[in-house]
Amino acid sequence: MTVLQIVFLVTGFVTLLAGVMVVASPKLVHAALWLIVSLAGVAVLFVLLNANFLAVVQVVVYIGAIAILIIFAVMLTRRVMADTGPTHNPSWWLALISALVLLGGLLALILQVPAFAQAGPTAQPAADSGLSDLGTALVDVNRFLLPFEVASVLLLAALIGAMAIARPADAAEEGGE
Amino acid sequence: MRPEILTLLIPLPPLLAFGLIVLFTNRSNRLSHSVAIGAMLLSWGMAMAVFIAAVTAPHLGEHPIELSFPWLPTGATALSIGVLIDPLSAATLFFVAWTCLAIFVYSVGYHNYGQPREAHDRAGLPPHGGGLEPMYARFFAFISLFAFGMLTLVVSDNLLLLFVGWEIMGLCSYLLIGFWFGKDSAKKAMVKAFMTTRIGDVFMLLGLAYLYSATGTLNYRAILANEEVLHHLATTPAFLGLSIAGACGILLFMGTVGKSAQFPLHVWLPDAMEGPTPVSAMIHAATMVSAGVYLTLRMFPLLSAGWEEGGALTTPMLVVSAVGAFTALFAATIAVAQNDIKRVLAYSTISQLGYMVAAVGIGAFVAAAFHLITHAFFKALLFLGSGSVIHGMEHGEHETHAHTDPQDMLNMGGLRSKMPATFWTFLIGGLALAGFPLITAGFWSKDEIFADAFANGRLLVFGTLALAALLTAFYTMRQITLTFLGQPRTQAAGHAHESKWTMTLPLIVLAVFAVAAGWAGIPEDFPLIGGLLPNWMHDFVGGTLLEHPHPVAFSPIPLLTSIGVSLLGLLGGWLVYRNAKAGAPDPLIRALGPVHTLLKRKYYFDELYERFVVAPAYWLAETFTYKFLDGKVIDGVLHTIALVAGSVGTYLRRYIDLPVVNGAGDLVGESIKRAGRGGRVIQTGRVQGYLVVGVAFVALLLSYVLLVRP
Amino acid sequence: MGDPFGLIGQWLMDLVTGWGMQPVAALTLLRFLGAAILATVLLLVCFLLIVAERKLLGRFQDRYGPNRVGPWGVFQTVADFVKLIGKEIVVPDGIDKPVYWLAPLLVVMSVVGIWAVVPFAPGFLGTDLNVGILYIVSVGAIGTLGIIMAGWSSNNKFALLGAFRAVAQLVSYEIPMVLTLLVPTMLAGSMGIAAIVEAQKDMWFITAAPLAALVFLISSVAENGRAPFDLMEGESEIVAGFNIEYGGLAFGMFYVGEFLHAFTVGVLFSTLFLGGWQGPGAEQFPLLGLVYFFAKAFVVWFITVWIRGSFPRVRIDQLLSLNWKFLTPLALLIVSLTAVVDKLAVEQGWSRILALLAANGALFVGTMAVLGAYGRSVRLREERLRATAGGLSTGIAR
Amino acid sequence: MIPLSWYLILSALLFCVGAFGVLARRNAVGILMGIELMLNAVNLNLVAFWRYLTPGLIAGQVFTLIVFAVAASEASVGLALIISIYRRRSTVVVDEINLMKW
Repeated sequence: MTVLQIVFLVTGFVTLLAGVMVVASPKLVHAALWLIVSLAGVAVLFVLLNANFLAVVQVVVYIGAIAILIIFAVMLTRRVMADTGPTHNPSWWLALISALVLLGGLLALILQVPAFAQAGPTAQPAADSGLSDLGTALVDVNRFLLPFEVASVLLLAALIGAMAIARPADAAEEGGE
Repeated sequence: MRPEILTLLIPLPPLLAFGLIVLFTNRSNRLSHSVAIGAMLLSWGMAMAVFIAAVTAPHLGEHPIELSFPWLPTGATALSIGVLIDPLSAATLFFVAWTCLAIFVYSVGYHNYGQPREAHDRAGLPPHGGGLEPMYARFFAFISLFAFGMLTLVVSDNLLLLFVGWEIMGLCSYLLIGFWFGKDSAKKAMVKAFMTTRIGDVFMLLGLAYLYSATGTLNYRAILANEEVLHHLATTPAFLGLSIAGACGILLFMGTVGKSAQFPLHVWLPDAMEGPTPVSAMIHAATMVSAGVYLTLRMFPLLSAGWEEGGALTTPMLVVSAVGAFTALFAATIAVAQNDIKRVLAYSTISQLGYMVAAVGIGAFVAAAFHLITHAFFKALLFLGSGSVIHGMEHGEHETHAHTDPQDMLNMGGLRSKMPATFWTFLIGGLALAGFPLITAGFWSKDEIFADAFANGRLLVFGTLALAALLTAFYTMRQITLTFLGQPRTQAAGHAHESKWTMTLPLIVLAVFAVAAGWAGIPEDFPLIGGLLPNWMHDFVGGTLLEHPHPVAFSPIPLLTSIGVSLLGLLGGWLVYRNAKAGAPDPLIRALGPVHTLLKRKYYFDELYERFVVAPAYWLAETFTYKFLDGKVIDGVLHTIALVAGSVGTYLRRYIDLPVVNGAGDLVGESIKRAGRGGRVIQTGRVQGYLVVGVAFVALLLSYVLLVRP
Repeated sequence: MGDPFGLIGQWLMDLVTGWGMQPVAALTLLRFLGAAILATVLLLVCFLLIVAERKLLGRFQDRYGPNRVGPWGVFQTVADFVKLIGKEIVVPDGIDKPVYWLAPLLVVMSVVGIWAVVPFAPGFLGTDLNVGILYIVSVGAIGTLGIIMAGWSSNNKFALLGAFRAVAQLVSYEIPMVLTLLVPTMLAGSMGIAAIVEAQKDMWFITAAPLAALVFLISSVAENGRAPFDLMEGESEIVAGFNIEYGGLAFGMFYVGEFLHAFTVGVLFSTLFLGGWQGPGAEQFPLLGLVYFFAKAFVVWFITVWIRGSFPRVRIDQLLSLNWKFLTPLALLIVSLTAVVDKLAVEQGWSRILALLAANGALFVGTMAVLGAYGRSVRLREERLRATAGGLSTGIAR
Repeated sequence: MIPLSWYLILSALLFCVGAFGVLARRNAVGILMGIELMLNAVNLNLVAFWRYLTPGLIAGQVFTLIVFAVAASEASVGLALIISIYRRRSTVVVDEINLMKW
């Protein structure tokens, strides 16, 4: 039981708890806040995995953008502050069962593979946790330039599409503004 | 650029202009005429370049500028289109380009560009004096297309493309003669022209087909510049004792008869005067009628196949010369008795074309080409001049509000002082037409024909043509005298005034050519001035033929004849009409009596055709074809067929379609519908429901993979 | 007197290990200790900042500012602090308790967290993250979160409005800020703050990228949410915005957070564009570096205060269109331009700086031209409108 | 050191929690949150595999970045859809959005 393991267990527990709260909490805004906690936990796990860059990006993208967006959406799509009505659909137990079965399958799968039980990483990553390598890899024609560009195009499309969808009908008619 | 490419490009600008005007710029008059004239200018420039290239090229006749590529693959061979510039087409191209350009420019002024449009002018009617033509842009579109047709015809290297241009011009003449379709006479005239020329065209097409079947090609050089082909054609008998060459020649010549209004298909040309005057000039001087003669000249080797100079004429040549000579005299006589300034010119055109055709017929190839060119220039000049006169008269009417026929020469007179530019240019043109000795182009070309006819001893033709020349000079002088000399016979004439520069400038240009064109063909052995200038016409155009024709020896008789007849005619015309009074009848009426009436009614040809051609045609169409053939026979057959088919159909439907086919179809559809209604309960429309099913399935799959089949 | 901070750290380390603690734990302990000291110092600095700002604003607005408590009123803030502590904390009804209490903490935390990567002097900084720039951005995002939480949990429409405005503003202005942050990154070739400061040994980045510096300043003032961008707490419009329902020390935290953030803006600007602690003799005497550092930071902070004192508040639409229609495109242009020029200017040193400067100048001229044209068109349209309106009114009058 | 399987188990748990959220939440935004959770679990997996099995290849991190991009697009478009649905039908409860039903 080293320090790192303790840290991992604590973080993992918090993350998981937060996740459960996300899907379970009756108040949607709280769910969103719990989501943020869970995301932060994942970021910490990234740090534990020597992926500082990803960790920070996780915080920027998820907490800084997506979570805020979600909270915004939560606030915009209601007339009254308080949530009303049930938060889960009547057939939630079915969902629970199937999720549990899925979990069982996954766990069985994971535990079957012996290579996954290895104690620690085979090799130490580069000093800057492969940040420079990542940067070059993303713009290297022979490696990940295409996926990178595709992702950027996807983002642009999503941007425009979101605008087009969310603009009110009347505004769409009179051409924006 | 290589001249053949340039040649290929010559006809295109007017076509583009046509498209542009029709599709885009027809709203703006300025733009439209700019486009049209600009395009024509472009073609003119290219034509001149090609012309110079052609003149400077050595032995053009043997090595013409040509470019050809396959167009329609027809089985093994292919109908190819291409361009050919040999001396004949070069010369033709020269005058066509010039006259067309002049006419384009002239039209701007003629249609009163710049004047406001009169309120009561309606499209389809000639504008009342001074108003802007309502269909200005359309006019330019039409004449652009017309120029395209003519240029195509000239530069083409085979009969097929020639025929294409030929028919385009047919269409355009139809459209343009009927340009003022509001006038009933114009409507009639357009149909008449179209129908009449169509008769000729049908024969021509037959000729084309026959020639193609006989030779397997329509290319000029392949047929006409090819000894053995010509020999084969000339020797193989076809029918009625004609050789193939003869048959084709005559058939193609029928096309000429239609196009350049030879007897008996001349009737459409005078009526064609219903169109605007630039159109008259276009059709009757520059392009269409010339096209007819051009075709005959082209086909000269075919017509004269198996004929050596000085020998006996071949059958087609006989036909051609006879028709030409007769037409020349016949039309001249009619022209004498006409009062409409443009009709006189129209008949004179017919007779001049007769000259050319006759010349070709007697084998005077060069002379015919020469006269074709000079005539194009001075006749265009005369027409434009008459247009200017009419224009002036209309202005006069407009000012005086007098209602006189602006085209009737008896209403004119004394315009010399009113419109000097028009007068002098018209005078030059008139003298050229009358063949005024030495200075005018017409003299040289006519003299050439006379000399040729005399030298080869075609005395009948010679005499006829001389008589025609006398009449020509007479009615020309009559026209000039009635129009310009003396005192104004009506107020309108009194208040006529000179036309704009856009109209006079082309007149002047053409006048220059009307004089200068003659100098290109002065015979070497002409007394005094002979040989000062090389007989370019003979050397150059003569080069077209396989064996160059020899210039005929000089003899005084034809020279004196032509001088004599022209001077005599001019003098006569002046003496008879020098003091014609206002309102007084034509002096000739007293002199000739019933003959004059006969002439004035054009030998009753129109009535003749009306009775014996048009009426039967109508009967055939109306009573026989429509009422009997179509209405009774064909419809009857069709109705019976329809009845049978209908009954069969009903039977099939009732006993096969409804029970069997529909039954099966309904069975399938109904069962599917039922199944759907039964199964739709699982489609809850809840995405999550579907997701649950999916996830559950994945989970089951996983558990199977892991537990059951490890 | 070489490296005092290093010496202190070493001494502490020895001391703690001397007590028989294994080094890992000791290091962790020291880290916590350092963080605590840093935070405390900063929060204390705020006293000075607040009073200084108030006096400055007073001067800008031609009045005295606080001048009662203590000499020249320097203890004014202390008095306010005492009062804030003493106040009863009124908890409004129907609030969302945990969120409500979490919000101020998050706000202050986000501001203080930024300082973890700021190098005060050579070898004296919290931690040298290799992604320091992104770290700053992400921590700033947490501040946004705190504001929206505060606004939502207070169960008050003004607070919610303020929160909405705040989020709209902050999220928008993050974009040009992040984009301009890329410029020093590119110039230094690293995302580590320390590396960036090191790269400015010869020449400050503001000379190579003045436009980027300008855009960064504007957008970070907006991020800070002070005049002229203080819409999230437009007193005259939505009373006090997101923190309307907060009182006592909770409000004090927002207050401190704002002022500290203002100073943090100065610090960041001086670190990224003014060479941080760089200066003559800073390597030899780190204390000197500390002095340089704070001097530069204060200058920039003074400028921000100056801006605050000078400009009126903008409208929300002006605010957003300024960002989306002007700053963001400009920032994009700057980034791409800098990238291209920096690639093209192969040899380092002056020529590179000059090339970048020239590029910036060209871009500046272009931008000004575009702006001028736009302004002209707008003026024309307004004139036309006025003219038509005038015609209309006269027509009505007639 | 931490065994790889810990990470995998954690991510599996997180994934299933998210899946449950997606399947059971009535509110569309809640479903979106569930999707985010699942994506995070995937990311965790990817990074863990990179760190443990193929530290040399950077592919794991690249994939994670791409997943970030996808998640951002998905969130923005999804929320836009939710908002426009709310505008039209003034509800974001997926059970009531059943126009696809027969």
